[in-house]
Amino acid sequence: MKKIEAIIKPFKLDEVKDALIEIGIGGMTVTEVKGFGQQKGHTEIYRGTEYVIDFLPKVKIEVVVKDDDVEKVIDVITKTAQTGRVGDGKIFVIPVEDVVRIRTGERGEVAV
Amino acid sequence: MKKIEAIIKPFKLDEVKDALIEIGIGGMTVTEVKGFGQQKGHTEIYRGTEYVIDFLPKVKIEVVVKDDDVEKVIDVITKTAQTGRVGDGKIFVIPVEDVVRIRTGERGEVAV
Amino acid sequence: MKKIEAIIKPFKLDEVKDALIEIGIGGMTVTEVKGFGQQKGHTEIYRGTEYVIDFLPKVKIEVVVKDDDVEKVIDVITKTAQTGRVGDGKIFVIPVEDVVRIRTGERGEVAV
Amino acid sequence: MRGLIISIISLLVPVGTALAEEKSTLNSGDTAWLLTSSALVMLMTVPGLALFYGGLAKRKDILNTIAMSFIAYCIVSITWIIVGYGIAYGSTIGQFFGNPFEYFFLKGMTPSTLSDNIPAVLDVMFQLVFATITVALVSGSYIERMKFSAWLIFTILWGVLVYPVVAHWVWGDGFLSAHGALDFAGGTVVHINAGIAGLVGALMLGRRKDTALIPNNVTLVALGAGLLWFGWFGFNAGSAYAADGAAAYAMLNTNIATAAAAIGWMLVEWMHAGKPTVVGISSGIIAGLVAITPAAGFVNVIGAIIIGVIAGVCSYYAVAVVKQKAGYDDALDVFGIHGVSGIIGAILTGVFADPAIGGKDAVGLLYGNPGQVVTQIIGVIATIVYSGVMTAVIIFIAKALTGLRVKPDAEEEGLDQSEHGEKAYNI
Amino acid sequence: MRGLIISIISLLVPVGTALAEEKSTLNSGDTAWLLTSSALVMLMTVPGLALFYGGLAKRKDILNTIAMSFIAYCIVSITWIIVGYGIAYGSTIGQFFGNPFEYFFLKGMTPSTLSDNIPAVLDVMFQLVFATITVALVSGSYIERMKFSAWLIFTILWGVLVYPVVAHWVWGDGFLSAHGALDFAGGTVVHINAGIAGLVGALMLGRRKDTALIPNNVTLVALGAGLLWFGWFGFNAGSAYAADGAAAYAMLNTNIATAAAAIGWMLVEWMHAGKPTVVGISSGIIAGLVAITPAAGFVNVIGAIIIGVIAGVCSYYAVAVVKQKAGYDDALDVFGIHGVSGIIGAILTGVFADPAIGGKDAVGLLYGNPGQVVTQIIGVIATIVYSGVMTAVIIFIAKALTGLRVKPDAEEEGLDQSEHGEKAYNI
Amino acid sequence: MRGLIISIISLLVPVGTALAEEKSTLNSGDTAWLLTSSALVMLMTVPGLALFYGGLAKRKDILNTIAMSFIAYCIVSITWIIVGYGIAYGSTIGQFFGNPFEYFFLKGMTPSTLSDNIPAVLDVMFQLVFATITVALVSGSYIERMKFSAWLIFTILWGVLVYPVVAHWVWGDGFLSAHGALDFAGGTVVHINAGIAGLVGALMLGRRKDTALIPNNVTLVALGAGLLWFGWFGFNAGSAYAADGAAAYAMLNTNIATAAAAIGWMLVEWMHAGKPTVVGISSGIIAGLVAITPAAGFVNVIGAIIIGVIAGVCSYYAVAVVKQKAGYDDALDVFGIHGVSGIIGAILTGVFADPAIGGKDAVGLLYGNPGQVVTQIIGVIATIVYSGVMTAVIIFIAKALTGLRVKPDAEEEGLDQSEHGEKAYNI
Ligand SMILES: Nc1ncnc2c1ncn2[C@@H]1O[C@H](COP(=O)(O)OP(=O)(O)O)[C@@H](O)[C@H]1O
Ligand SMILES: Nc1ncnc2c1ncn2[C@@H]1O[C@H](COP(=O)(O)OP(=O)(O)O)[C@@H](O)[C@H]1O
Ligand SMILES: Nc1ncnc2c1ncn2[C@@H]1O[C@H](COP(=O)(O)OP(=O)(O)O)[C@@H](O)[C@H]1O
Repeated sequence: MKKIEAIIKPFKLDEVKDALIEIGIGGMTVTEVKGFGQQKGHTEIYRGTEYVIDFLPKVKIEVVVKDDDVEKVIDVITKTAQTGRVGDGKIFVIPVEDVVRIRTGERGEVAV
Repeated sequence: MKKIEAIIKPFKLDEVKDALIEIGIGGMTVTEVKGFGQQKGHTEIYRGTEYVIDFLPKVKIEVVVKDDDVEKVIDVITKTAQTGRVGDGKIFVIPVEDVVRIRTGERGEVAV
Repeated sequence: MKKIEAIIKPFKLDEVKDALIEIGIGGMTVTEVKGFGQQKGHTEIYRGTEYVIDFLPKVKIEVVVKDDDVEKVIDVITKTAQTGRVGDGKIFVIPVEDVVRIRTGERGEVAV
Repeated sequence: MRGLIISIISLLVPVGTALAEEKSTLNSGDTAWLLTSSALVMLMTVPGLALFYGGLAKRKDILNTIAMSFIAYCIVSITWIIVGYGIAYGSTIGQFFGNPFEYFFLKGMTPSTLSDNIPAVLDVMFQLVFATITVALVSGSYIERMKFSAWLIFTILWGVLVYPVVAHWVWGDGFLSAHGALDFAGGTVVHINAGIAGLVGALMLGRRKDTALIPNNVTLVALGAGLLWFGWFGFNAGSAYAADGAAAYAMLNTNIATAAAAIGWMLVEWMHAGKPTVVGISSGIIAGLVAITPAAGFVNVIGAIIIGVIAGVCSYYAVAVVKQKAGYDDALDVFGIHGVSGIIGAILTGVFADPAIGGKDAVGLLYGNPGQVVTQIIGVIATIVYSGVMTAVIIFIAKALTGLRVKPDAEEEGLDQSEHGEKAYNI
Repeated sequence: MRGLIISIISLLVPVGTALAEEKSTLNSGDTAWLLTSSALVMLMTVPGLALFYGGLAKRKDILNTIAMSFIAYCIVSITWIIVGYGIAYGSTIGQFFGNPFEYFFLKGMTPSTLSDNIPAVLDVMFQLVFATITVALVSGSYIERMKFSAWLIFTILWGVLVYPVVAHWVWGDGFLSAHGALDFAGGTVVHINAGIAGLVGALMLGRRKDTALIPNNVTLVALGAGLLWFGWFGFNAGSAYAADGAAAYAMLNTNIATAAAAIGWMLVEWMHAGKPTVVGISSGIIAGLVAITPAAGFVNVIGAIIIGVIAGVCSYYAVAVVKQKAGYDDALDVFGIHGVSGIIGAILTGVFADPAIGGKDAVGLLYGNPGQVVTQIIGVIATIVYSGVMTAVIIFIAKALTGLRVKPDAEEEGLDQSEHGEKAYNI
Repeated sequence: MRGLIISIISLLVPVGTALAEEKSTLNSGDTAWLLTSSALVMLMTVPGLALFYGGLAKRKDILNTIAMSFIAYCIVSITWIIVGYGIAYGSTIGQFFGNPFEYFFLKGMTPSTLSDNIPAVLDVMFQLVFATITVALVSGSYIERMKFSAWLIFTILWGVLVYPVVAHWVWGDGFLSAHGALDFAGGTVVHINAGIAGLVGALMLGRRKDTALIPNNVTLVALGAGLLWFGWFGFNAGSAYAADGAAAYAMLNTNIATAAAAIGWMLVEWMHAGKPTVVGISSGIIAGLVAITPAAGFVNVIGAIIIGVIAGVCSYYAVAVVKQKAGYDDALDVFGIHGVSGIIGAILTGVFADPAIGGKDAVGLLYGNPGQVVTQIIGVIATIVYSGVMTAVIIFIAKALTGLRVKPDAEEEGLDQSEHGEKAYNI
């Protein structure tokens, strides 16, 4: 199993979520994060003084899937989260050695 | 070493934390997240219009432990976080290749 | 590739970020988390009753880098985030099997 | 109406001042109450309405929403003393509007110039705060998509060309005043006027990409509703233009109708949608305040309760059912609450006006004067037509000058960033 | 007491109106101040108290907490003009309560009906806002576990059966009034009454699963405390029923006692718990406001300072020490602050009442009238007994009709979700 | 100045009270307005200023910032009735300060003691709220680094040794009053005084580690600005000491100048920094309110607009350009806004004072009296020197007693934790 971590633009969250549900993904976890990257932050001006805000609001989606589903999920996220502009984000694929469903204690792929 | 990531119901946090301490876990990191899964979200009503809130508040606990402790931790979390109802959450086990304690620079298992 | 997860004290964030940029790191993702560890929490008092707040505010920095850069990054974070006092935090190194740049669809090391 | 109020007052004031209309003297008690009322109505806009609207907006648009109310207050404050007050209360030009330059920068007014029982300049001030809130109210329909520069243009034009003209009709020497339309504190002039402007502008602006109403901060909604209710005591009871029994009745009626409307909205929401909400109770409060505005000094408490309940229930349906079906994007329901409850209040004033409360010139259907309802309806229609047409023209001008909507990207990112470059919360 | 106030007033008013008691005439200055005071007291509940309590509640319960105050204000507004005002101020029935139907929907009151120097309907309004806040105050003890429907039932019954009766005793033609109990602005009627109701109800409701008081938003606590202080000037200085020296003294005493109480609470907290907190300063403010309420127009400034300091310190211990030991779950310390400081204020009024301030009928122990302390204690005990017993009966009825507590799951999830289906912050 | 105001008033009051100066009688209308004004000015500090400053502070320092204003209000309330009022308004000692013990605990004042047309104790109260806000204003320069204990010491000393003395000069029988300096509502006494104290103290405290001004909660900034504006109507129009035309003019001028200043700041910020912000509009509001304070009852509306615009623009440059270059760390720009706009307002009062508004003793340069400008400048300089020197001495004493700054660690962690052990938001 793999954990797919995608850092995306916040306003794309709903679209990505809907697309993942459509391909049968049954669960995911979302965190508000701040991203630093090639996309330049903006400046905020208070009382005439400029402050550079170089961390931008992003959303991290974590989905754990069976090995077979990895490519499909990457594909869907890439398509729906893309705007073609800098700052669209990244996807990381991380190995997962085991999964447990707390409610039942089931382990492994059935628990995903 | 492994990182154990548990997504649980927020009100179970204190209980899980206490149980982990009891079995000798010396550190953990907690994040507020939103979860989407089999547990259905609720609707919020503003001025008569219904909005479906399908992401539910969850808490993510991350604990990095020695390989030997993995089963014990899984066991404790499963037991204390369980209510038996949908939405109890998941545990993911992820390999960790190295650990550093920033204060001392120590590496590996001693740093956990 | 590896994901380096560092849990640090919040006020060190700017320093660490600047140091990482200096050594050529082009991206990172930051999350506000709460940490439990050897560092003791504080108590908050409302109307004379004490409440123990054992989770402390921390910041999690995630940087995905090429295998070659791991040591350099660990080094820089350790140095800049260190105050020498309990609670300075931890660094975890986690394997990453693939990276995708959403904007272009590029995969692997070029996408980092 | 102004004349009417004065004649009511003269009935109540003790003998010694019966000559008031012949030779005015300043009454310090009345002046104290009007000073207080002016401050109270000011508070309704800044920060009352600004925070009420801001709390209902999306997180990324709250500051822009607040800025719209704040700047409307500031701009209309200035235009009012240049030409606004003249258009509203200057010598009438064909019963349509007053001489704009009659009070140009308040020329000729000194602290000792009186307007009946109070300083003349206090009448300017009290009327000013009414003008400002009316313009600010409109913004609720336009938020989360309108360019800030377009809003500035709208504010200047609407604050000069629309509000003062309708005020002249009803409270100056205009044709509705001459026909005996009853509007105690501005149901027509303020609320129907703003509600229609909101609706027409919302249609011309078009729908937002995301029309959900998920308040970013309900505590601000509750705070705003509370400040509005508080300030509204100045709005309605101040409109008696004296510290007397008429003012006290207007205050009590305002309170009772508002309470009834909040309960009404809550109950119908509970039955229809399953839960009573704080946003619902707060919205019911506004509906009640709006509906009792034209009636506050004319009806008895039973009339006030009935008007309140009807307003609460009808505004709920307008907002929760009708708007959804009709599909226009009146973001914060200015039409559904101010328009609908304003119309209900205006017409029901013609039904429930009780001469025992408002005097012999304020007699409604239930007390044997069905014609009053007709007069009221004429007032409503005139306001709807004028406000609707003029708003369309003004929005059209703003579009030509600056364009109306921010870029789609900016709308997604939020207007706080695109228009103001700042963020509400760093918490 | 009412009679007393009037006699004080008559001392102060210039000669020309010395006949006031024979043939009333409206005083526009006094009317202006009472209109203002009514608005100020309204602000105390909506949104003052609602936000003060809301800020102290848990994040998941803040909206329910706000809703309890808002709806109490609305419901009691309506019941007051049906029977409440009659029970409090109608012709007495055995010095126990007034004729409930004497002012049924304010029948017979027109704008020109006077109550001494002010419009009669303004007295109804001013007394109404006192009734509403008293009921809302009680909610602070019950939050985070009580069903919203049970609260509605409580509100209706308590607002009719308890508050107006005690008001009749002290301010109407009731037995405490006849015995010369001193309560300038409602220490007994409002605060002891609400404090005891809070305690009894909290005991009957039982403890919450999580009794921690970790305020979700201290800025709202500070805002609420500030609005309460501001509004309290209307509460206390308005209770002089005139714009005169007695009102001014009441305002100054209110300010001084409150400042002293806040400093007192802060210092004792600093010594006892290690830090001075904003929640502590805000709580001290409320304790001081409560304690000076019965005394505001009767004591001199040194008396006011002493009352304030004692109230601040004692309420701190009641809340921080006694409550912890006793183990009842009075969520937001209505008993610890309103009950305890109310009792302190009521008794110390009997000690410090200075005839140079409050006139010859308001003489305390220090000025040679030890009997006043006894009278005060009788008033306190009567209120405690009646409020305690009646609250128990009413809570019992609510339990029978709807049940008292939400389900354990709902309590954990938060009442904002379970009772209202909404969330305070989306930020 | 006090004498001047009274003579203006006497011009406006109807014949029947023309004997006012010979034998005072209480005017209930004036008293009502002064009671209301006192409450309004109280609201400016608690919670207005506290939340305005709190919203601008960093998240980790907001409660400490709020606590500074709250406790300043409480402490100065007490010192004022002990010696403060005496120093300000007691019999003059060499035109420098009044007899501190003349009104020790208000000895000899009863509710029937009059001060011209109002109760004497009401004058104490109204002046008290001015003293409190002046001290609280200073805190904005010192936040995010000053020990809370040091602030308490500062508050006690500055509230006794500085504010009342300057008040004596201008409004008591001091030398500036004797020379005819015009300060309608406290431009010199309140704003320049606080602005200089802020600057001097900020220099002595030294820079914070992190001098960024990134407001944690702009909604509180907007709320605070709104409450300040509302309360300022009491501040300025209350300073007419009557409910009359002078009060009404002061209110209208306050409103107009403030609107003009907000628009001015917004436009210059838009041009200079690229966007119009809500923090900017709110800051412009404060600048306008400050600048019109000394002029409110003396200038006509055109004068008010000009004063407002100049203040908005100059304060913007002071804050955005000068401060950056000069490098002092005046955290919330007390000097840049209150100092700079206060000086502008004081001097321009000498330019624009129009005898048609303020009477024959208030004539400015434009109306043929260039000497007034000189008198104004003398008043400004005297205040700057005295406030600057005394602040330095007081800060020095505080340093000796408790030390001035929290530990570097505590500054990083935030003063909410280090000084108060609490957190603003758990949301
Ligand atoms: N090496 C990295 N490690 C962790 N997160 C990263 C890394 N590079 C980028 N990110 C995240 O992805 C987001 C987008 O990256 P950015 O470089 O701005 O644009 P793009 O993905 O289009 O190249 C960043 O804001 C950051 O959150
Ligand atoms: N495949 C997944 N990847 C990541 N997180 C998941 C996944 N499935 C579930 N979760 C997380 O676990 C939570 C609980 O899952 P849910 O399906 O609702 O109930 P249960 O765990 O009882 O089967 C979700 O809210 C989500 O945060
Ligand atoms: N085993 C662990 N798993 C996950 N996070 C940990 C672990 N141990 C410590 N942490 C994180 O690191 C932070 C610092 O750890 P702590 O034990 O307080 O000090 P130190 O790092 O100096 O030993 C904790 O607050 C927590 O967020």
